[in-house]
This record gives sequence, C-alpha cells and structure tokens, in this order.
Amino acid sequence: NRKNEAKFKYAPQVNIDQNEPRNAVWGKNFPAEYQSYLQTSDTGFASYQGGSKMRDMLEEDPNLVILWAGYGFAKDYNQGRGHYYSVEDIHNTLRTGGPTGPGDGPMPATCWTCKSPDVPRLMNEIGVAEFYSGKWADKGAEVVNPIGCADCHNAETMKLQISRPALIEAFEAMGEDISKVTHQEMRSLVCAQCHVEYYFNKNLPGKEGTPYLVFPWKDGMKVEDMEKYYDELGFSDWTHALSKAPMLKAQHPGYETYLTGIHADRGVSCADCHMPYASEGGQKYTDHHIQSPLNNINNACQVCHRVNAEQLRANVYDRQRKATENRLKLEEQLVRAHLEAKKCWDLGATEEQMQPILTDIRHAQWRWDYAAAAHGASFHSPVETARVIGGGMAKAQDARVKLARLLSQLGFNEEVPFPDIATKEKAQEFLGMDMDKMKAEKEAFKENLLPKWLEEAKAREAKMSSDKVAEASN
Amino acid sequence: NRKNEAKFKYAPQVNIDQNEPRNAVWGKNFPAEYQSYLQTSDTGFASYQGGSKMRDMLEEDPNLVILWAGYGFAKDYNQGRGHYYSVEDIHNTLRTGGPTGPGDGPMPATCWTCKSPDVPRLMNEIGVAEFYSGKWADKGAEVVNPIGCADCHNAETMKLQISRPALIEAFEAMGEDISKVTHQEMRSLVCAQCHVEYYFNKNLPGKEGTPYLVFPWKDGMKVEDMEKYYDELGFSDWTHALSKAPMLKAQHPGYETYLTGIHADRGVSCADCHMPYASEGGQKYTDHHIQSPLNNINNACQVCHRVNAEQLRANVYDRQRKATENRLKLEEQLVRAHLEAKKCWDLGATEEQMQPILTDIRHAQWRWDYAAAAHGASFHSPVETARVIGGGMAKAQDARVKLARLLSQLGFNEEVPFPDIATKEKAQEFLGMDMDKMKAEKEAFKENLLPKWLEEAKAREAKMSSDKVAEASN
Amino acid sequence: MGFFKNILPPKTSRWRTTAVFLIAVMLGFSFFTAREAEVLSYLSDDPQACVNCHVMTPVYNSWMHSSHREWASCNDCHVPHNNVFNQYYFKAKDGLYHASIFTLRKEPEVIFMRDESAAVVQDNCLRCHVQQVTQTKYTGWLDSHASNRTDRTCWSCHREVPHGRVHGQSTIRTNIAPLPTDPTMEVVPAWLKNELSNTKSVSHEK
Ligand code: HEC
Ligand code: HEC
Ligand code: HEC
Ligand code: HEC
Ligand code: HEC
Ligand code: HEC
Ligand code: HEC
Ligand code: HEC
Ligand code: HEC
Ligand code: HEC
Ligand code: HEC
Ligand code: HEC
Ligand code: HEC
Ligand code: HEC
Ligand SMILES: [Ca+2]
Ligand SMILES: [Ca+2]
Repeated sequence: NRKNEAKFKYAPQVNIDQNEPRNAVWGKNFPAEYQSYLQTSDTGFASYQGGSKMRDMLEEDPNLVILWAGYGFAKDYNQGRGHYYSVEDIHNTLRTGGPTGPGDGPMPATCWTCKSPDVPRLMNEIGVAEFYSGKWADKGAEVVNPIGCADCHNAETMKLQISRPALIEAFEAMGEDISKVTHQEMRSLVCAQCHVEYYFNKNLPGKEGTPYLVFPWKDGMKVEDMEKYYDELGFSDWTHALSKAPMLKAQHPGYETYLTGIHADRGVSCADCHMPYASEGGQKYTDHHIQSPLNNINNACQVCHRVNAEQLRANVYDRQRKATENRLKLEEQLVRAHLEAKKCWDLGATEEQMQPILTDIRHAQWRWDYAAAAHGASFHSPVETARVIGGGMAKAQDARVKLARLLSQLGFNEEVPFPDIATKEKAQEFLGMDMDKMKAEKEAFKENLLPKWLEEAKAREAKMSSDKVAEASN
Repeated sequence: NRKNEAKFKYAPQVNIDQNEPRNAVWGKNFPAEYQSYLQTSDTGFASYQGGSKMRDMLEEDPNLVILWAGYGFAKDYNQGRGHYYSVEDIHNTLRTGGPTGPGDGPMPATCWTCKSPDVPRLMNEIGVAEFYSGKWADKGAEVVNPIGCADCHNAETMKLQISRPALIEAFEAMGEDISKVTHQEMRSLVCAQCHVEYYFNKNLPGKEGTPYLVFPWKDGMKVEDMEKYYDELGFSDWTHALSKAPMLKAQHPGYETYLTGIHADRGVSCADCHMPYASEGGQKYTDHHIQSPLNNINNACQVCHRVNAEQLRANVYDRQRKATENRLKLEEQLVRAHLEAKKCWDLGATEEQMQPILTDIRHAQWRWDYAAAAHGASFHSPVETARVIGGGMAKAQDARVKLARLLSQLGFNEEVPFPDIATKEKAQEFLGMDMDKMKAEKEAFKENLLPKWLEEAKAREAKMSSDKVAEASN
Repeated sequence: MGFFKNILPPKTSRWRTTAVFLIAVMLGFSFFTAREAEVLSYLSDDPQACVNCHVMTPVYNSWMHSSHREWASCNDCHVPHNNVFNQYYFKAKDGLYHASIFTLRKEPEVIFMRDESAAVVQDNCLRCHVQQVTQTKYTGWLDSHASNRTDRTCWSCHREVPHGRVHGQSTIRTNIAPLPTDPTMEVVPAWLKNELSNTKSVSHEK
C-alpha cells in the first residue's frame, strides 16, 4: 500500500510546538516550503510600482511628506518588501524612533503585531491585552523572528489557522463567525490578518489606555463604511501640522479592496496568485516565496490566463498607470488644500469657519489613502480604486471652493504659492523636520539597545529545544 | 433526420444589387439573419441603464438639460434603441425640428449618414460631398429604410465591408489602411462606421461650406488626443447658453472606448457580444438581433465565461453603478461651474478674465461627455471610463476655484444659488426654452411633410425590381 | 399481463382505447428517440460515439486538439470509474437524458455540466493525477492535505483543460467531425486515383 509506504518513508523529523517561532525548525519537516519561504529574502525584482526592491516612497513622491505633515509617515516610508525583512524593517524605520530602553520611544507595543510569529507565542504566554500594552521598546527582546509558519499554520495538522485576535474580533463585530469559512476563503484570510486597515483603540471598555488593535469593519469594509465608523467614534490618527485637520491614516486595506475586485468575485484567493503551486519531482507544493506575481507570471497567472506574459504584465501596468494618474492629481489638490487651510489660520480664521473645510479635507484624504495605501489595489480592484479616487476629488473640490471663498473673505484673493517640494529632503525641510536628529537617534538605538535585544533573544531560544520525533514518540 | 439539417444548403432566391436598401429583399436570400434582424423592433427589454426600451435621458437626468444649454440635445435626447427605429427616431426627435420643406430646419443632411442603407445608395448615385450638402429636410424622401444589410455587407459575397467614407478617411488620416485589417477586426469595424465620436467640418479644402462628416482621430482616439485635435482646429460644437464657453459635444465614442478595454485587448469584437452565433437545427447563423447582451447572456457571455448569468449581470451593473456615481458628481460640478460663470458675466467680468475658466469648463465637460455618451463604455472599459471622469473632475476643480476667486473679486463671495432643476420640464423652463412651440412644429412636420416623403419613397421603390435568380441566371 | 391490467383502465371504459393508443405512442417515441440519437452508442467508449450528435461536435473538436486526446477519452473523464455498475448506470442515465433533450431540440446554445457530472469529472482528474497534485509524503501524516488539494474544481485554474476557452454550439465554423455512421471517407479523390492508375499502367507498359 503506497500510503503506508509514504507514511513510513516520510516521517516528520521534529515535533513542532504551536508556539515555535523559529521558521528553520518548521523547515526541517517541510523543506520545500521552507526553502521557497527563504527566497522572500531576495530583493532583486522591481516592477512599475512594486517588487521586492527597497523603494523609498517619500523620495519617489514627495507630496506624501506634506500629506502626512505632523505624522510618523512623513519621517520615513518604504514600499513593503519580503516577509523575511519584517523585523529588520521595523527596527530600521525612523517611525519607531530611537528608544533607549523600556518605556521609551514614540510607538506602542501594538506595532509588533503583524511582524512576527513571536507574537502569537507572546500573546499565548502573557495575554492579548497585555501584549498590546506598553511601548514598542518594551518587547524588543521578545519579537525577533520574521513572519513565518506559526503565523498561518497549525503546528500539528498544518491546517491554515488564524493566529491574530484582531481578525477574529472583526468578524465577531460584523456578526460573522470566522470558524465557519471555507478552505478557499482561508487561503485569503491568513493574509487578512495583516494586509488590512487598522487603528488603535485606547477606549475599549475594560481595556482603557491600552492601544488595542482593531479593524474598523463593524459597518462594512467600503471606504464610506469605515469613514462613518471613524466619524461616529470621533476618532482621528493625528492632527495635520499645516491644516490642523483631524486626519485619518488608511493602512494597506489590501484585503478589503481585493474583495471588491473581479478575482475575488470569481473565487480567486490571495494564495492563488502570491503562492501559486510549483512542482518538485512531479509533485505540487505551495510556493512560499510570497512576492509580486509579476516575477512569476508563468505559475501565478498563466494557468488561468492563456495569453502571453508580456500582455499580462501590460494589463497590470495599464491599470496601475491609470490609477496613478488620477491619484497624483488628487495629491496635488490635497497638498494645496492643506496649504490654503494653513493660510486661513494665519489670516485669523475661526474654528467655526474652518470646521466644515477641515471635515472635507479629512474625508478627501481618507479616500486618497484608502486607494493608495494597499499597493496592490490598483490591480486587485481597479474600478473600485478609481471610484474611491473620484470620490476623494469631489470632496477636495468642496474643500477648495470653500477655502477660496474664505480666503477672499479674510482678504487674500489669489493663489496660495506652492512651495518647492520637489524632493523628499526639500519637503521635510519645508516642514521644519530635524531629520539629522532622528537619524542620529536611530543609529544610537542600533548601536546600543538593538544588539542587547538580539542577544537576549538568542539566549532564550537556545533554551527552547526542538524535539526529534523519534525521541518524542518513543 | 436532424443530422442532415447540418448540411448547409444555400440556394439564393434573388439577385441582390449592392445599392439595394430594402432589408426585406436581402431577407429573401438570408431568412435566418433577416428574421433575427427584424427582432430589433422589440422594445421590451430594460436593464439598469440600457435595453431596447425607449428611455428619455433628459427626464432620467435633468442635469443634462443645463449641460447642453443652447444646444439641440437640451431639447430632446433618448437612449438609443434597436436599429429598426433609426429612421423613425430621427424623424421624431425635436433636435431635427419641424421643417416645412427643402432648405428648412436646424440640421444638415449629414445627420442622415448613420441612419440607413439608403445612404450608401445615395452617395453612390450623387457623390459623397453632394450627399452631405444641404439641409436634413432636403433628403427626407430619399432616406427611408432603417439600418440594414447594405450598411455592412457586400451584396455579392456577403463579406463584411465598410460603406461609410468617414471611417475610411479616418484610417487614412491615421496613416493606416483599412483594407489591410483582419476579418476579426471587421467584426468591430462595421460598427465603428457609426458608434464613434464625430464632428462636421465645414472648412475642408475644396469642400468649404459643406458640413463634411469627420472622425477626429488624426492624433489618436484617447480623450486627450481628440481634445488636442479640436483645440488646434479651434473647433467648437456650440457656445454654452449660460457660461458662454466654447463647448465640445462628444457623440457616442463607443468604438474608441471599447478599444481601451480588456475585451478588445483579448481580441473580442463587438459582434462577439452583440451578434453572437445562434443555431437553429444545427444551422449556425449570426444573430442579427443586435441588442443589449444582457438580454442574451447565455449566448453572448457564457460562451467565454463559465459562471452563472446572474453573476455576470451583477458584474456589469456593478461597473455601471460605480461609473454613474462619479459621473453624477462631475455633472453637479459642471452645472455649478456654468452657473457660476454666468454669474461672473452678469457681474461684468471681462473676456480676458473669463477665458482660462471657459477653457477649463470646455475641457472638463468634454471629458464628462466622452465618458458618458457611449452608453456601453462603463462596461466596455470601466477603468478608462473612470480615468476620464477623474480627469474631468480635476479640470472642473480648476475652473471652480478660479470662479470662486473671480466672483469674490467681482464682489460676490458666496455660493451661487442652485436652481430647481429636479425635472426635465423645470430645467427647460429655467433656460426659457419654448417646448410647446417645438412640439407643435414637430407635429406639423409629421402631419404635412413626412407623409409626402414616405409616399415619394414608396413610388421610387416600387420601380426597383428584385430579380428572381431563375430569371437572372437563365 | 398483470402489469397491463394495473395500468390500463377496465375493458368497459371508453378510455381503454385511448390509453392503449397513448402507450403505443410513448413506446414508439422512446424507440424513435433511442434510434434517432443512437442511444446505444453511449455504451461505447469511442469518442466518436459522442459526436453522433452534432451538439457534441465543439467539445469533440476541442478535445481533439488538446494534450489529453492521447491519454483520456470522453468517458475517461465524464463517466464514473469507481465501479462497473455505476459506470453503465451513469452512461445509460446520461444517454437517455441527452437523447431526450436533443430530440426535443431543447439543448441550450451553451451547455454547462450538471453538478453530478462535475463531480464525476473531478474524480476522474484525480484518478489520473493524484500523485501530481498531492505530495505523497504529506498525505501520510497531514490529514487535510488531500482534501485541501482537491476540494476545488481543477478547471477553476486549468480553465482550458481540455475544451479550451470558448464553449458553445456555434464556436466552430463548420459542423464537420467524423461521424461513426459516415461511410469511410475517400482519401484519394476519384479523379486522382484514375490519373494515378493511368500513370501506373502507362509506366508498366513502358
Ligand atoms: C489575480 C491575482 C492576485 C490576487 C488574487 C491577489 N493579488 Fe496581490 N498583487 C497581484 C499583482 C499582479 C500585483 C502587482 C505587483 C506589482 O506591482 O509588481 C499585486 C500586488 C500586491 C502587493 C504589493 C506587492 C509589492 O510588490 O510590494 C501586495 C502586498 C499584495 N498584492 C497582497 C495581496 C493580498 C493580501 C491579496 C488577497 C487579499 C492579494 N494580493 C490578491 C496579484 C494578485
Ligand atoms: C494589522 C497589521 C499591521 C500592524 C498593526 C502594523 N503593521 Fe506595519 N505592515 C503591515 C503590512 C501588511 C505591511 C506591508 C505593507 C505594504 O504592502 O507595503 C507593513 C509594513 C511595515 C513596514 C515596512 C514598510 C514601511 O512602511 O517602511 C514597517 C517599517 C512597518 N510596517 C512598521 C509598523 C509600525 C511602526 C507599526 C505600528 C504603528 C505597524 N507597522 C503596525 C501590517 C501591520
Ligand atoms: C503576520 C503578518 C502578515 C501576514 C500573515 C501576511 N503578511 Fe504579507 N507582509 C506583511 C508585512 C509586515 C510586509 C512588509 C515586510 C517588510 O517590508 O519588511 C508584507 C509584505 C508582503 C508582500 C510584499 C513582498 C515584496 O516582495 O514586495 C506581499 C506580496 C505580501 N506581503 C503578500 C502576503 C500574502 C499573499 C499573504 C497571505 C498568504 C500575506 N502577505 C500574509 C505582513 C503579513
Ligand atoms: C503568510 C501565510 C503563510 C506562511 C507565513 C506560511 N505558510 Fe505554509 N501555507 C500557506 C498557504 C496559504 C498554504 C496553502 C494551504 C492550502 O491551500 O491548503 C500553505 C501550505 C503549506 C503546506 C502544505 C503543503 C503545500 O505545499 O501546499 C506546508 C507543509 C506549509 N505550508 C509549510 C509552511 C512552512 C514550513 C512555513 C514556514 C517556513 C510556512 N508554511 C509559512 C500560508 C503560509
Ligand atoms: C489554485 C490553482 C490550481 C488548482 C485548483 C489546481 N491546479 Fe493544477 N496547477 C496549478 C499551477 C499553478 C500549476 C503549475 C505548477 C508548475 O508547473 O510548477 C499546476 C500544474 C498542474 C499539473 C502539471 C504538473 C506538472 O508536474 O507539470 C497537473 C497535472 C495539474 N496541475 C492537475 C491538477 C488537477 C488534477 C487539479 C484538481 C485536483 C488541479 N491541478 C488543481 C494550479 C492549480
Ligand atoms: C485562479 C485563476 C486566476 C488566476 C491565478 C489569475 N486570474 Fe486573472 N482572472 C481570472 C478570472 C476568473 C477573471 C474574470 C474574467 C473571466 O471570467 O475570465 C480574471 C480577470 C482578469 C483580468 C481582467 C480584469 C480587469 O481588471 O480588467 C486581468 C487583467 C487579469 N485577470 C490578469 C491576471 C494576472 C496579471 C494574474 C496573475 C498575477 C491573474 N490574472 C491571475 C482568473 C485568474
Ligand atoms: C464583452 C462584450 C461586449 C463587447 C465586446 C462589446 N459590447 Fe457593447 N455592451 C455590452 C454590454 C454588457 C452592454 C451593457 C448593456 C446594458 O446596459 O443593458 C453593452 C452596451 C452597448 C451599447 C448600449 C446598449 C443599449 O442598451 O442601448 C451599445 C450601443 C454598444 N454596447 C455597442 C458596442 C460596440 C459598437 C462595440 C464594439 C466597438 C461593443 N458594444 C462591444 C457588451 C459588449
Ligand atoms: C457617425 C454616425 C452618426 C452621425 C453622423 C449621427 N448619428 Fe445619430 N446616432 C448614431 C448612433 C451610433 C446612435 C446610437 C447612440 C446610442 O448608443 O444611444 C445614434 C442615435 C441617434 C438618435 C436616437 C437617440 C436619441 O439621441 O434620441 C437620434 C434621434 C439621432 N441619432 C439623430 C441624429 C442627428 C440629428 C444627427 C445629426 C446632427 C445624427 N444623429 C448624426 C450615429 C450617428
Ligand atoms: C449605419 C450606422 C450604424 C451601424 C453600422 C451600426 N449601428 Fe448600432 N446603432 C445605430 C443607431 C443610429 C442606433 C440608434 C437607433 C435608434 O435609437 O433609433 C444604434 C443602436 C444600437 C444599439 C442599441 C440597441 C438597443 O436595443 O438599445 C446597439 C447595441 C448597437 N447599435 C450596436 C451595434 C453593433 C454591435 C454594430 C455592429 C455590428 C452596430 N451597432 C452597427 C447606428 C449604427
Ligand atoms: C450592423 C452590421 C450588420 C448589418 C446591418 C447586417 N449584418 Fe449580416 N453580418 C454582420 C456581421 C458582423 C456578420 C458576421 C460576419 C462574420 O464574422 O463572418 C454578419 C453575417 C451575415 C451573414 C453570414 C452568415 C451568418 O449568419 O454568419 C449573412 C448571410 C448576413 N449577415 C445577412 C444579413 C442580412 C440579410 C442583413 C439585413 C437584414 C444583414 N446581414 C445586416 C453584420 C451586419
Ligand atoms: C469571446 C470571448 C468573450 C466574450 C463573448 C465575453 N467575454 Fe468577458 N472576458 C473575456 C476575456 C478573455 C476576459 C479577460 C480576462 C481573462 O483572460 O479571462 C474577459 C473579462 C471579463 C470581465 C472582467 C473585466 C472587468 O471589467 O473586470 C468581466 C466582468 C466580463 N468579462 C464580463 C463579460 C460579460 C458580461 C460578457 C457578455 C456581455 C462577456 N464578458 C463576454 C472574454 C469574453
Ligand atoms: C481531460 C478530461 C476531459 C475529457 C477527456 C473530456 N472532457 Fe468534457 N469536460 C471536461 C471538463 C473539465 C469540463 C468542464 C469545462 C468547464 O466548465 O469549463 C467538460 C465539459 C464538457 C461538456 C459541457 C459543455 C462545455 O462546453 O463545457 C461536454 C458536452 C463535454 N465535456 C463532452 C465531452 C466529450 C464529448 C468528450 C470527448 C470528445 C469530452 N468531453 C472529453 C473534461 C473532459
Ligand atoms: C443523442 C445526442 C448526444 C450524444 C450521442 C451525446 N450527447 Fe452529450 N449532450 C447532448 C445534449 C443535447 C446535451 C445538452 C443537455 C443540456 O444541457 O440540457 C448534452 C450534454 C452533455 C454534457 C453536459 C451536461 C451534463 O450531463 O452534465 C456532457 C458532459 C456530455 N453531454 C457528454 C457526452 C459524452 C461523454 C458523450 C459520449 C459518451 C455524449 N455526451 C454523447 C447530446 C448528446
Ligand atoms: C485517463 C487519465 C487522465 C484523466 C482522466 C485526466 N488526465 Fe490530465 N493528463 C493525463 C496525462 C497522461 C497527461 C500528460 C499529457 C502530456 O504530457 O501531453 C495529462 C496532462 C495534464 C496537464 C498538463 C498538460 C496540459 O494539457 O496542460 C494538466 C494541467 C492536466 N492533465 C489536468 C487535468 C485535469 C484538470 C483533468 C480533469 C478535468 C485531467 N487532467 C484528467 C491523464 C489524464
Ligand atoms: Ca514590494
Ligand atoms: Ca438602448
């Protein structure tokens, strides 16, 4: 019987604990998957707007610095790269600052949530709310392994499973039960643990003060639904440094926008394109080199689409270019609106006069960010992306017509001059940001605190053993 | 025995002349095609925004009356219906007015061009420029058969052929040779004789004064290309009654927008969806019931898409709804811009002050119309349609911010009141249009002149015989 | 005759003649259907049996041009292979169903597989490919591995296996496909045969 033969021949090498954060340990049992996973360390591919290369978004599009004035993203923002770098990149970003020890730094511990399989381990050990509490620096020594197996798999059965509470709670909030989904849906939902819009709620009953991770899906996942949700909550991520508008930041609503596209409509999952089958020895395995499918059109697209690779690539670029064209127009409108609002304040406008304008700006930029932040959206759902950008333009127009009237009323009836923000550096300088200081603090952190974290982690992991199966199942 | 049915037997009943405008005569040789063609007389189907039903567009969306103030379309505009009605509908529309005899009425003869197989006959008999000369009423007795066989077919071989000079000339202008196209392209190009943007050029060298039909494709078919073409020509269709902007009217750029969509990219032709094959007893024929494919999803879509009909319909409606949402926003912006410009003139603005604003309005509304006028575009090419609407919004914003500044300068620093244009009637009244008079003139035309045209035509056609094959090939 | 007693009205009833007539018509119709559509051809494994109906020509032609032609015939995919009884039962049931639809001219322009047929095809894909689509080593110890790999129709990704992208009655220009009932085709046309035999005889004479 071949089945028994297989069982005999391919016994697992090690027993894996559900809280095992080290991918290499899982890799002993699943070498093909692990080897392909390791390839997410490759940074050699660049497409029109994506790829695994490090891309400085602020350099490529300095408008962003102005749009995020007063917020962490104006300091440093890169296009995401492979899962292999998730921990390294959060160490390096200026957004997390240069903490000198526990309790220090601008970011909360919650920032770790989507960066490592150490997260489910820690949540298991200390509790969810406890995990979210405190500063990012407090848990630096605990979270060291990049995104990996334990984030998506059950260790015993290797079934896909949800390791992050926020997704489960979001389903509950929508009145749905995530344990009732199909296997096909799981092939997208494991990604929806992280590739989604989120916010930190500090006022959850019973958990006051803890920046608890929440996905704002209670009223739906469309741009209008989430806006309503945030408006009713009176929530804002930050106050804009120029316009003083109470802003919302959209973070990669990848899953939400994907759901509105034709591929989701036809039941195509994230894994179908980003983890297509590959074969080894005539047998299929799931390619764990999660990346831009444009670096793998043959397996990722051509099984379903029998047209040539260049045509498929052109289809993708065409949609991305059209989205970019109008997105850039909306960005310019928003930059102007922020500058015009600042001018109004400078000329003595009142809160009452500004309030409707600031609401328009908030809503317009929220739409822009929803359409821009998930880098795949302009292909995943080009029609919805365009609809959202159009909606943002309409709001921006409302704001700017009102601003023109208010400026005249305040005695200024001409175009507000557009500053020189041709590069990231110029834009940051225009805002008076002290980049040298931030970089120096980051360097100090990398020299002093970071090595300590890694040492501590190494010592901890050295104590964790990985049982050989033979020993365990004696 | 059904198997024998499959063996095609073609025995022509009559000899058909290339200039034969009567579809029934062709129908003697090709009964299946003719019978299905006759079904374009059905007016029983309505979809979300299309179908064969008569739909009064001005009633469904009274913004249009304002957008076209001072132009024929503000009088009367319906969503197109079956080819069977092409002649009846151009008789009935208020746009052609109520001519009382030759030389009378608002429209040129060129208007007949896309309405009948009498057109190639006449062009053949009297010449192309001669056909375009004179008034619409001058040729009323000549053009009586609705769109049909001679518009698309060679009478001898039944091959597809181009019967309209404008398309051939447009290819020449682009430096292409229409006789070199593939058969599959012909399955779209026969439609591109009519379902395209056009204008009447009265200054063609050697044909000065004749409103010669031209497709503005010399610099390309994109919205920006044609805009550039018209701008360089200094062409405008009319001057807006409120804003005095030199306007462009986009007429159903159906072929142009289709070309930018995924179906064209994959080689799917107009006929594939609007004239799918049907079979009757094993005999295949092209379904000549040209209509909304949503009334025929099994043949029109499921040949390629193995999903259920309701899902396909939902896909179409979803794209149409998203386009409509932003199109309506753009319409409101444009209506406001026209009203605001009028207010400026009323307050004594100068030509010089108004000029940049009017250019913005012209460009914004051109984009809107390009995206709206081809009723299929929001499905044929949803991403391009959205891109164009977004571009229109950006131009409208430029106009309105400038308008707000100019209004303030002229002493008016508030919102220009929005009139009550909730219905077509109210909107037409707001513009001071005398609809009763127009309707009365139309009635008089239908009672007096029209019957004479039809009688004259009847007499002419009675003299044309259709040779029986037996006699001809004796 | 007990059977007829039960279904026929009593001899005294005026309905009896009518009923006998109707039964005769029904039987006749069934035979007609069976003959017209060559239902017996369903029992054969020869793909040509399927093209007895011209409505099967498009799928026959697409299969003819697919890589599966050399490996799998219609029945390898469309008929259950789990046991012999099921195989013939399914064939007969399908055969009668297709035949009635065909005779009634109720076939849609674009045919879709029924859910039961889809399940049969899916099983057959697996019958041949299970070794390729599942990892032998994992099937032994990961319980859901096989179902994870097979709970979705194969042709949701392999959309053109084996019938291509475009489906439907009219997707091929001519209805020409070899019918088993056709006489053997003339490979060499008569005039050429003549010509050749002339040449032969001429050269012989030389
Ligand atoms: C139909 C195929 C398809 C599906 C399904 C799909 N994607 Fe993508 N995705 C793409 C393509 C193509 C790109 C563009 C890559 C590029 O620009 O290089 C992309 C881009 C991305 C990117 C940015 C890649 C980069 O280079 O940084 C992310 C992240 C992403 N997708 C995540 C997801 C997630 C999460 C899902 C499911 C919710 C999903 N995708 C579903 C095809 C797909
Ligand atoms: C709900 C999950 C989630 C949370 C919470 C989260 N991130 Fe991320 N993060 C992601 C995803 C997904 C990406 C990849 C985005 C892309 O497609 O480019 C990412 C990318 C990044 C990157 C690399 C790209 C860049 O922006 O430079 C950094 C650094 C980062 N996150 C830092 C943070 C910080 C700091 C916080 C807390 C404020 C945080 N993350 C909270 C999911 C999350
Ligand atoms: C535990 C959180 C998490 C999960 C689960 C997750 N991602 Fe990511 N993903 C991230 C983060 C964080 C990054 C950015 C890493 C960086 O830039 O350092 C990222 C980056 C990516 C990229 C960009 C890679 C590149 O080469 O540019 C793609 C594509 C992607 N993810 C797709 C997926 C898909 C598909 C899934 C599910 C099968 C998934 N991700 C599951 C957090 C996650
Ligand atoms: C971002 C999510 C994600 C991560 C991280 C991840 N996997 Fe997977 N894995 C998947 C998905 C999705 C599948 C396909 C499951 C299915 O359809 O049944 C899969 C399938 C597998 C399978 C089943 C066999 C196969 O190839 O289809 C194995 C074994 C496996 N993964 C091992 C690993 C190992 C080892 C790691 C760590 C190196 C890992 N996975 C990391 C998402 C992930
Ligand atoms: C989610 C998409 C998907 C589904 C569902 C799917 N396949 Fe595949 N299949 C692929 C991809 C991608 C490849 C290409 C792998 C490669 O060549 O590396 C492939 C390859 C194959 C091959 C060729 C393997 C080789 O070694 O060249 C066969 C045979 C196959 N699939 C059969 C099946 C069968 C049978 C099923 C149903 C049980 C199935 N597939 C379901 C995506 C899929
Ligand atoms: C598992 C199957 C599957 C995979 C994998 C897949 N697609 Fe698709 N794709 C579809 C389906 C289904 C549609 C909807 C149209 C249809 O029914 O054919 C579609 C539609 C499209 C369209 C038209 C939609 C639009 O936005 O205009 C494009 C373009 C496209 N796919 C490109 C890609 C590219 C590029 C990839 C790889 C990154 C890819 N697809 C991967 C199944 C797939
Ligand atoms: C892929 C299929 C497809 C192709 C190719 C296609 N169309 Fe359409 N067309 C549609 C659908 C679907 C609609 C929407 C019908 C509705 O709204 O009821 C439509 C709408 C239309 C309409 C408006 C119909 C109405 O109800 O008044 C016209 C006119 C039209 N198309 C002409 C064309 C022309 C001309 C071409 C080629 C240049 C073309 N179409 C190519 C599918 C197609
Ligand atoms: C280049 C070809 C072309 C020319 C020239 C043309 N039309 Fe049309 N006409 C069309 C097409 C195509 C439609 C169908 C539009 C749709 O999809 O609804 C149409 C529709 C119409 C209709 C029915 C719908 C409605 O608008 O009420 C009328 C009436 C009409 N045209 C009148 C005219 C008049 C008057 C002129 C001259 C000013 C004219 N046409 C010139 C191609 C043309
Ligand atoms: C000779 C000019 C001409 C040609 C050629 C032509 N059309 Fe039309 N078409 C029209 C006009 C005019 C109308 C509007 C008739 C009316 O409303 O009275 C129309 C209406 C339509 C409609 C709307 C029907 C409905 O039920 O609402 C569709 C769809 C359409 N055409 C598609 C096509 C396609 C596809 C082709 C080519 C195969 C084609 N047309 C060729 C002029 C033309
Ligand atoms: C708007 C354009 C148009 C009009 C009007 C039109 N046809 Fe056609 N006709 C086509 C197209 C497109 C085909 C498909 C040609 C091909 O692909 O070979 C076709 C095919 C045919 C064929 C070839 C056999 C078949 O069914 O495919 C015949 C015969 C025919 N038409 C007769 C007629 C007759 C009779 C009329 C008038 C009642 C007519 N046509 C009007 C566009 C038209
Ligand atoms: C002759 C083949 C053919 C016909 C007929 C056809 N399609 Fe398509 N369709 C395609 C192809 C090819 C694509 C591109 C994606 C792919 O490769 O599968 C596509 C893509 C699509 C998409 C995704 C594009 C988007 O805008 O998101 C939709 C939706 C769609 N078709 C609907 C329809 C509908 C509705 C009809 C009937 C009115 C239809 N199609 C008729 C071949 C066809
Ligand atoms: C390799 C497996 C395989 C073989 C061999 C095969 N089929 Fe199919 N058949 C399929 C699949 C898979 C579908 C479903 C296609 C779809 O829905 O996209 C199908 C669909 C059909 C349909 C439904 C109509 C359609 O167009 O989808 C018919 C009828 C059919 N097959 C008949 C036949 C005949 C007759 C033969 C032999 C000449 C044959 N098949 C050979 C796998 C096969
Ligand atoms: C008597 C004529 C005839 C013959 C012989 C015939 N078919 Fe069919 N077949 C039909 C008709 C008619 C339909 C359409 C039924 C419907 O969709 O209503 C059909 C539909 C089908 C379908 C799709 C519907 C379903 O049952 O799921 C398959 C698969 C199929 N046939 C396979 C075959 C195979 C395999 C053979 C040869 C063994 C064959 N057919 C021989 C007439 C025939
Ligand atoms: C009777 C056995 C048999 C059945 C049933 C069968 N296959 Fe195959 N299949 C084969 C063989 C043998 C090959 C290798 C063909 C070659 O290399 O040319 C193959 C090749 C393939 C390939 C790779 C080559 C290609 O054409 O793309 C795919 C994918 C595939 N099969 C999928 C399927 C699917 C899906 C089904 C069910 C719908 C199916 N097979 C049913 C025997 C079968
Ligand atoms: Ca990237
Ligand atoms: Ca219509």
